[in-house]
Formats: sequence, structure tokens, C-alpha cells
Amino acid sequence: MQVHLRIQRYNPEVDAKPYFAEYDVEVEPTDRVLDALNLVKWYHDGTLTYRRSCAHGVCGSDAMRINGRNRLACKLLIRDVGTNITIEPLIGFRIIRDLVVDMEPFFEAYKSVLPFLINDDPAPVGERLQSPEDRQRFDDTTKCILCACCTSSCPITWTNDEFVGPAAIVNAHRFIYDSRDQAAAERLAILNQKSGVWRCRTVFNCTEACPRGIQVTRAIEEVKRSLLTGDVS
Amino acid sequence: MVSNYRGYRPPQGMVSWALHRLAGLGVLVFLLLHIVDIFAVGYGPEAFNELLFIYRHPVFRVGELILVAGLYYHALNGVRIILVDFWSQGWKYERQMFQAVIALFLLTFIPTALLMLRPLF
Amino acid sequence: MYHRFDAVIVGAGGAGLMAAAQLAGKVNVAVISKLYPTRSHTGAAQGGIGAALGNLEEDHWIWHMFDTVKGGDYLVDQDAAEVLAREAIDAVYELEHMGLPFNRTPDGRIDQRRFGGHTRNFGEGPVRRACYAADRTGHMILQTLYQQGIKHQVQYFNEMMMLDLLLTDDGVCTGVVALDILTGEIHVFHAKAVLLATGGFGRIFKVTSNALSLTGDGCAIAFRRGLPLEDMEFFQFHPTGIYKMGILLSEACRGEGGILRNGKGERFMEKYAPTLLDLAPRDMVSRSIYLEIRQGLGIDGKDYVHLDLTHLPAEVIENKLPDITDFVRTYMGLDPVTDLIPIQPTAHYAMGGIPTDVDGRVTIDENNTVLPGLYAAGECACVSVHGANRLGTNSLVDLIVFGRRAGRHMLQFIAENDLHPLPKEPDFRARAEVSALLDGDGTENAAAIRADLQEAMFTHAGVFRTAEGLLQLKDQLAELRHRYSRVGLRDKSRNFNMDLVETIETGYLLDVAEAVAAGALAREESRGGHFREDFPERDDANWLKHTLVYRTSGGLEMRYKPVVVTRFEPKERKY
Amino acid sequence: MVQIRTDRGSDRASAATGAQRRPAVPRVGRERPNSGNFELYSWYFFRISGLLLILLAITHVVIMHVVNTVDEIDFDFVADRWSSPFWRSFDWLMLVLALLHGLNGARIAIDDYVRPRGWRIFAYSVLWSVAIIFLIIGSIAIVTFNPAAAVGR
Ligand SMILES: Cc1cc2nc3c(=O)[nH]c(=O)nc-3n(C[C@H](O)[C@H](O)[C@H](O)COP(=O)(O)OP(=O)(O)OC[C@H]3O[C@@H](n4cnc5c(N)ncnc54)[C@H](O)[C@@H]3O)c2cc1C
Ligand code: HEM
Ligand code: SF4
Ligand code: F3S
Ligand code: FES
Repeated sequence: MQVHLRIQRYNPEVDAKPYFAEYDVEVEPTDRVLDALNLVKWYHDGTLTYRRSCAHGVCGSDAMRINGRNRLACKLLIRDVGTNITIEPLIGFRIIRDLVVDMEPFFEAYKSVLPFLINDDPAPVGERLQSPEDRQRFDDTTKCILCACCTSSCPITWTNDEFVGPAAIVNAHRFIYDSRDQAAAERLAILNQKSGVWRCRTVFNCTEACPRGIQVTRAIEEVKRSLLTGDVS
Repeated sequence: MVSNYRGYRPPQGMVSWALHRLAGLGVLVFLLLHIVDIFAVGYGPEAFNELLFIYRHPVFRVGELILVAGLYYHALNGVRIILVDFWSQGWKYERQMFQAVIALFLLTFIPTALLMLRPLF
Repeated sequence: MYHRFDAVIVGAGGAGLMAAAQLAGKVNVAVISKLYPTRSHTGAAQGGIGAALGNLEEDHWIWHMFDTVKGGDYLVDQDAAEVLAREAIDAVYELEHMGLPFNRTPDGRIDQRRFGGHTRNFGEGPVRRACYAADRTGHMILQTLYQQGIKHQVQYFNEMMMLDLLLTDDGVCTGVVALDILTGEIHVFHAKAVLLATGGFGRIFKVTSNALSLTGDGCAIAFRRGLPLEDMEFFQFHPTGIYKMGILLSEACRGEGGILRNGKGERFMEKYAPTLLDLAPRDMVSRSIYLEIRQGLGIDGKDYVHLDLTHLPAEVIENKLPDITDFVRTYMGLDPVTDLIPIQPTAHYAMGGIPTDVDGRVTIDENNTVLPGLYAAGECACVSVHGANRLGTNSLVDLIVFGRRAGRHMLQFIAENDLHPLPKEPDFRARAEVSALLDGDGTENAAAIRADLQEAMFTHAGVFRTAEGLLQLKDQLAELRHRYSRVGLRDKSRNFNMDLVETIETGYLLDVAEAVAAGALAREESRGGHFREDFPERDDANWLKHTLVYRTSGGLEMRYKPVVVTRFEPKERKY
Repeated sequence: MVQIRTDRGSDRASAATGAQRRPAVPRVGRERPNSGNFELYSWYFFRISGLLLILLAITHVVIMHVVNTVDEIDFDFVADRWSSPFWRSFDWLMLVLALLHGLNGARIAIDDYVRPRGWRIFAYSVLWSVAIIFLIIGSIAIVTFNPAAAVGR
């Protein structure tokens, strides 16, 4: 079947401002949107630029705005979007070129929540024990692939670059509720700041956008409640 | 299928938030006006009654309806937000709660509006 | 731009990051990667990481070693396999201490599941050896190691693509040259020690589980610099790829009890591997699938069979295989709880690569002469612990164990050696390559060349191979190389030029494909992942040896290296 | 089942205070302003005041705009109502809560939309001035209202 793609293009080396380019390509309904992009890049217009790697939704490279919603191009099938497809870069980040945006601020925010296990006790000879229930407690947030679909779907981040963003909170959550970790207090203190969880207005765009099905808003709300009660179980 | 769309196509959670913020700020503007007029009460009946003509102006009648609509929606959705915040299962029913907000809003606002417009009939 | 470091690690997958974790905070280390580290393909690994922890049933490292050797059809270097199996245990605990969220047993230990080819007591029956975190073990390893890098403030150079390796005339590695994809600038990294951890090259095949970025860069660059590649003919086809797309459905599906069925609904593995059934090693299962298809027993006579999970409890599917369930739902619109899943073997893993010793040092000949300052680990390397066929879960073990050993050895090497001066005009070759592409006026399309290459390789160097097909392939590759010499870019920008990147990668694919084809043609026997229809038997008398392929001015040259046998004498492989 | 000892130490319970000092934790990522617990209280205040306002504001609106209509409201109506201390307290509480609740909301909206630093500081200044002035004049109106005195003027 034939699909019509409208893709936002912008190469700061030559273009004054972003514009739309249109392409028609022949695809199968079961192809991914990424396959359509590849067809354009490989056989129609080699200058089209986007990131991609795994092609099955596990590496987080190809987050972009497809028909107005943040999606991974490799995790959306043509049959689910129809034949008119508009593709734009993520909102709230500087455009480097076409669909490629500057991810540095995103990773800086991620790094600011201490996203690593902190446990100062000497490690045992074998594993640290953890019950299946304690492990299950933070299972959902371990799925994050740092694709930025959530952060860039949140209307707060579009205008307020101070907000740490849902992805960083998700990754803080992953450690705050890990029974092996000892630095919940530090992370909570960071998220208690002006740019932390309180900036979230429960918009739920993040949850809707997450390609890994993480209940992002739920995680944020759990952190809020922990800050309120001091209870991190 | 929305295509040819620029910007973000809002999921319903975003609609609920945008309305909430808009309504909150709208009610705030009205509140500020309202404080000015009650301040005028201190200057006696003439001054106050003088001001009241604004309230009786048809444009204000419409504004008054919008104020009440905004307040009702904001209040109901405020409860939804509070439930999402404090009830650990709230996130699961966010959509249903929004539908409930809309339903309750219509249920309360329509009779209110009819009552308010009764002088017109 | 010029940078000076003690150590430079190329590749931020499991192997590169594990090595970086050993060096971080102790010496000055840079990690350069053409992708953001968390985009590396280690994140796609699903099933698990093997280690004889014995948390659920009796297990010993020597059983693990035996399975590795037997699984590799006895082409494994047994000294390396012993290191792998012994150190796996400690390495898995180290990952756990770093924070990796393994699934747990009821008593709080790391949970383990069954996996293909892993057995108790030297082949008696399946054993629970694969430590796992749901079906995203690789994702958790990659995230955990990246997090450790943040903790120890490792310096990452992201979206920086290695183009060349700097070797002096007297045979010492002094650094690498790389292209900053963002700006198009060429950077020179001057270092005492370099580790190549650039991953695999599944993209030489049409149907593959590998990422678009897995184009064998490290292997190809070493190859171009005159270093050998070892055992390149051994490429693993994983039995259960999503039909047509090649997306992997982990062996964990069968580890949890999944069954393969042919067009008649029969459990056909009963015929081919009566003991291990569906959990036989991957090369056997993939071949069995094709044999069924050839007999017209594919589904509706077509070229696929079914993976059946429908008899498993829905909770097992949802909780232990959540990502797989998601893939099947997203990409096929089927529900594994109720539907049979169409699958087809998919090109998955390169057993061969840059030859190294057990400390990750790159060796350059059949006497294992070490090239000072150069290390390799992960899928791009060949220690050889996988021999002719890798067992499931053993790649992640390889990354962790040999990434760690390489890192530790580099630490020692850096302490003992001075910085070697760079060769003159170190970036000359890289600059020439890039400007030839940017300023050239070729007309051939790299994407078309790549597609033809993948098709040709899949047809002639896939699961079944013959001399006739491989000779034909050789001609096709020569023609493709000719076309590549006239390749032209459509994008001439400097900033984020993915056309440039993909064109360079296509060149690497060609090099690697030639090495694979040459090895496959030379090896006149069938062993593990390499099956020659014209030589269907294993031939230990003539072929119990590794191949080393060199690129010389006169074409490709084959040499051979003996296999290290310590504990287990080669026997027939039956399951 | 076996009882599992996990590392859930006492420090995890005191989480919200952030009192723990751990020099080993490196500072990574961007720097952000520290604002103590202010945002937490602000958030909490939204909820508490919101719930109270349901009672206060809705009752108010129903009485003023629904039961009566603005046509019926004049000076005497107000004078009559404010002769009761109950309605005076009621209205004053509503005024303060609604004003603080609403202006706090406006503060957040300003923070989201007015990004240039200079403009933001200006907007905040206006906001806080409005808050103080309106709290004062509103309170004066309600507290000092004296129908007799007003009429006599
Ligand atoms: C779908 C799938 C499932 C798998 N499941 C399992 C499993 O369950 N168990 C198991 O043991 N194994 C599994 N494997 C195999 C295993 O995941 C891989 O072999 C392993 O992850 C390879 O790791 P690596 O560190 O060598 O390379 P990768 O993780 O592939 O990383 C390569 C790195 O090199 C960088 N790089 C490449 N070229 C360049 C260049 N020119 N310049 C700069 N940087 C470069 C990349 O950016 C990347 O960071 C699976 C593989 C796949 C594809
Ligand atoms: C009637 C009962 C009310 C309830 C239950 C209520 C509830 C809430 C809640 C829970 C919030 C927080 C929203 C969030 O954190 O995302 C909020 C925000 C707000 N409220 Fe109210 N409120 C009420 C009345 C009012 C009134 C009378 C005003 C106006 C004076 C007002 C103005 C605002 C504003 C401006 C915001 C900020 C919106 C935002 O930041 O998105 N509210 N309200
Ligand atoms: S939470 Fe989901 S949407 Fe956000 S970065 Fe992680 S995977 Fe992407
Ligand atoms: S969209 Fe934004 S406001 Fe909160 S719930 Fe998600 S972070
Ligand atoms: S390409 Fe990896 S997530 Fe889409």
C-alpha cells in the first residue's frame, strides 16, 4: 500500500527555519513507521536524518512525534497510523538536524537524580538478598530505556526547562524503592526541590507516551507520597 | 486519524489539565475583581450600588455563567487530582474519573445555569 | 581534535562498559561509542546470563564448562571456557552488587531458569543455570553498567564513530581515530591501551535479530589494518525470530516450556534431539526447522513453523516473558497466551571475530603473538569460548567475564608502560576516506549495495552452505566491492550526516562478509553453526582447528591455529 | 517461608527529611536551586485549601448567584448578610484561602510560561504585590465593614 509522509526537515547548515517535506512510499501494512523512513532515506532522499538502532523498541533511539504523539518509529505499525503520516521531532529539545534533537539536557536531568545503586555496606560474598516482593516493588520502573518520549510529551517541560522531567523521576523511583539501596533520602531531597516532583501536574501525557508501558504518573505519585509521609516501602 | 497536525495532539489527561489551569486562572481574575467591588462596599450604598450596574450588564451575565462553569469544573477536577494523589489506585481510574468529572459537571452545571438564567424567561 | 587518555574503550555495550568499570576512577579513561551507551545492542539481550550458582538445584562450573565445550562442537579453546565458567559466578555477583535487579527465588537469591544446551552432570538433563531479570536481562546489564559509569564519572564520547586504529610500524597500538557524527569533525585519541568492544555484525544477513548499527566496525577496521579474524565462518542462526522481521523471541520462551510445532502440529524436535528436545543447541534447532520446511512440513507448506506457548499459564507468559509478549502483540497482532507464533531462524550471533587471549589481548598469528596495547572483548572478539556454536546466555557471560579481565589487564599494562608516540599524520587515512566520500562524485547507492549483500549472504552463507553457492557468493561480493568503489553520497553536509555513517558502515559489512565467505569456503566439514551440505560430517582429523583470515595485498589468506583441549576430548555431539 | 533480611535500614524511614549526609555520593548532572520544603507545602496547601474551598466557594456561589440573582444583590443585601459574624468569618476565610490558592496557582503558571529571568522576576513582584494589596483591602472590607457608619457618611 502507499503511504504519504510529511516530515519536518531542518538542517541549520542550510535552512533558515524548519519546513515540511513530503514523500510517498510503498509499504506493507505490517511494516513499521521506521521501515517507511528507511525507505525514504535509502532510496528517495539520502539527506533525511534520524536516529535508529535496534528496530524493535528496546534501545530508545527513534523517539519522534508521529501524527502529534510521541512514539518510537520502530514500535508503531503502518496499519495503526493510517496512510497519512506526519512526523516531527520531539518538542522541548534543540533540533540538531531533521528528527535528531539534542539529548544532552535530558541525560543531564537523568544523571542529577543519582541513578545508581548506593549501598555503603561491604558487599557479601554471594548476592545481597531481596525477597521477590521487594524486587517486584520497583519492577515497572526498571523497564525504562531513556527514550525521552515521556519527558518530551509533558507540557510542563515544553516551556519550563528547569523541570527534571518524568524520565528522571522514573529512574529515581527505580532506586528509591530498591530494598538494597541506602540513598532514598538523598534522591527524595533532590526531587523535593523546586524542579522536582512538585512541578508535575498529573497531566498523564507521559504515561500515555511511554513505549514500554511504564506507569510513569503512578511512579511520580508514589514519590510524592513518600516525600509527604517519609515512608519508602 | 489526525494528520496535518502541528503541535501535540492532546490525550485526554492533557485536556483535563489545560481546562483546570484555565478555569483556575479565570476564577482568580474574577476573584480579584470581586475584591475590588466589595472594597467599594466600605464607601457606602451609593458607591456600591453604582458599581453594581456592571454586574447587571448582559456581558457580565455571560461572564457569570462562565465563572460558575469554571468553578464547578475546577472543583470537580480538583477532587479527581486529589484522588490521584492520595489514593494509591487512583492512577488506574484516571480516565474513568475524568469521565465522572464531566458527567457530574453537566449534572450540576445545567440546572445551575437554568436557575441563573431564570430572570430571562 | 587531539585527546590523550590512558585508556580508550571503543564501544559502550556490555563488554566496553564492564571494562570501563574496572578502569574508572583509577586511570584516565574515555569510552567512545557511535551510539548513546544505553542504545547499545546488549540492551536487546533477553533471556539470561549463565552462571553455575546452584541456587535452585545442584550445579558446578565444570558442568557449565562442559556444556560450553560440547555446545561449541569442541572447537572451543578449553582454557578459555574454564575461565568463563569459573569466573561467571563471581562476575554475576559483581553485577548484583552493582545493583542489577535479578529476579529472585522465594528465599531471596538470584532466580535461575533453564536454557538451551545447559545440562546437569555432563548432559543428563536440563539444569537451571540462566540468571535473569524478566526477559530483559541484557537491558538491565547495560543500564546497570552505564549507571556505574555515571557514578564513577567515566568520560563518554557519544555519537563518536571509530574510523581507524593507530598501529605503529613496530606493531604497537597507540590510539584510534574517530568521526564526531554531530559535527563531522575528526578526532584523534592517543592512548596507552585501546579496547575494541564494537559488537557483532549480524547486518551482513537479510533476516537478523541484530540492530541496524551492528555492522562489524571493529572487526573490519582491524582486518583492514592487517590483523586476522578468527573463525568467521561460524555464525549462529537463532531458531525463533519473528517471521520475516527477524526480531528475536528469546530461548527463554522454550526455557519456560515453549514448544516448536510444524505444519502438522507435531513437536518435531523429538526426532532430532530426544533428550533436550526444544532446548537443544541453537544450530541444531535451526537446522531442524529448515529440514522440516524442506520436507514441506512448514506451516501451510511455507518457510516458517510455530512456537507454541499456549499451554503455559497466562501468568508465566505475562510475568516472566513480558517483553516477548509485547513484541508478539505489537508486531504480529497475536496474543501468545492463545495464539501460535510464526517463527523463522534469524541471523543472531558471530562466534568469530578478533582473536584474543584470555586477558583480552589481541593476538596476531597462530602462535598467539600479542599486539601490545590492543585489546578486544565482547561479540567482536573471539577468545574462543563459543567455538562453532554459542550456547544461549554465554554471550552475556563472555562480555562480563572477558570485559572485566581485559579491563583489569589494561590497568596493569597502563601502569607498566609509557605512552607510545603517535605515527606521523595519524588521521591521514580517516580523513582521506571521509573526504573521498564527501567530495567524490560516485553514483552507486550504498543502501542498494547493502541490500544485495544481505540477500546474497542469506542465500549462500546462511544455515546451509555448499562450495558451489559460496563460489557464486565470492563473485557476487567481488562485484559488490566494485560497485562500492563507485559509491556516492546523497548527503554532503558535515553535521549529523547519517548517509556518510551508513555508507562507511556498508564498507565494513563488505569486509566482514568477505571474511565470512572465505572461512566458509575453506572449512570443508560441518560443525556447529557451519553446515556444509557437501561435507555434512564433522571432521576432527583435518578440521579441529581455528581459521585465521588475513587481508593481504594479494587477496585473502587463510591460516590455521590449533584448538586448546584440556579436560574434554572431542566426542560426537548428541542431545 | 524464610524470613528475609533486607537492607531496609532506619535511614530509609527518615527519607523525606533528607537529613542524611553522605559524602560518598558524587554530585553529577545539572545544578538546581534548593528550595527546602516550600514546594511540598505549596502542593499540600493546594489540596487542603481546595477541599475547604469546595465548601466555602460553592456555597457562596450558590447563595449569591443561584438562590439569589445579581439583580437582587445590593448594598442592603450585603449589609444584612454581614451583620452576622458567621458570614463575616465565612467570607473572610474564603477570601484568604481562595486568594492564596489562586495566586499560588498563578505563581506556578508564571514559572512555567514566563521564562526570561528579568520578566519572571517582574511577574513575581507584581504577583506578590497583588497578593498583599488584595489580602489587605479584602480584609479591610470584610472586617471593618460597619453598615451604620457607611450609611451615615
Ligand atoms: C535480540 C538479542 C537477544 C540476545 N539475548 C541474549 C541472551 O539472552 N543471552 C546472551 O548471553 N546473549 C544474548 N544475545 C547476544 C548478546 O546480547 C550480544 O552478543 C552482546 O550484547 C554483544 O555485546 P557487546 O558489548 O560486544 O556489543 P554491543 O552491545 O553490540 O555494543 C557495541 C557498541 O559498540 C559501539 N560501536 C560499534 N561500532 C562503533 C564504531 N565504529 N565506533 C564507535 N563505537 C562503535 C556501539 O555504539 C555500541 O556501543 C542477544 C543478542 C540479540 C541481538
Ligand atoms: C472549589 C474548590 C477548589 C478545588 C477543589 C481546587 C483544587 C485545586 C487543586 C487540587 C489544584 C492543584 C492542581 C495541581 O497541582 O495540578 C488547584 C490549582 C489551582 N487552583 Fe484550585 N481549587 C478550587 C478552587 C479554586 C479557586 C476558587 C481558584 C481561584 C481563585 C482556584 C485557582 C487555582 C489555580 C490558578 C490553580 C493552579 C492551576 C495549575 O497550576 O495548573 N482554585 N486547585
Ligand atoms: S519512562 Fe518510558 S517514555 Fe520515559 S524515557 Fe523511560 S521508556 Fe521512555
Ligand atoms: S505529563 Fe508531565 S505533568 Fe506529570 S504526569 Fe506526566 S510528568
Ligand atoms: S530503533 Fe531502537 S527503539 Fe526504535
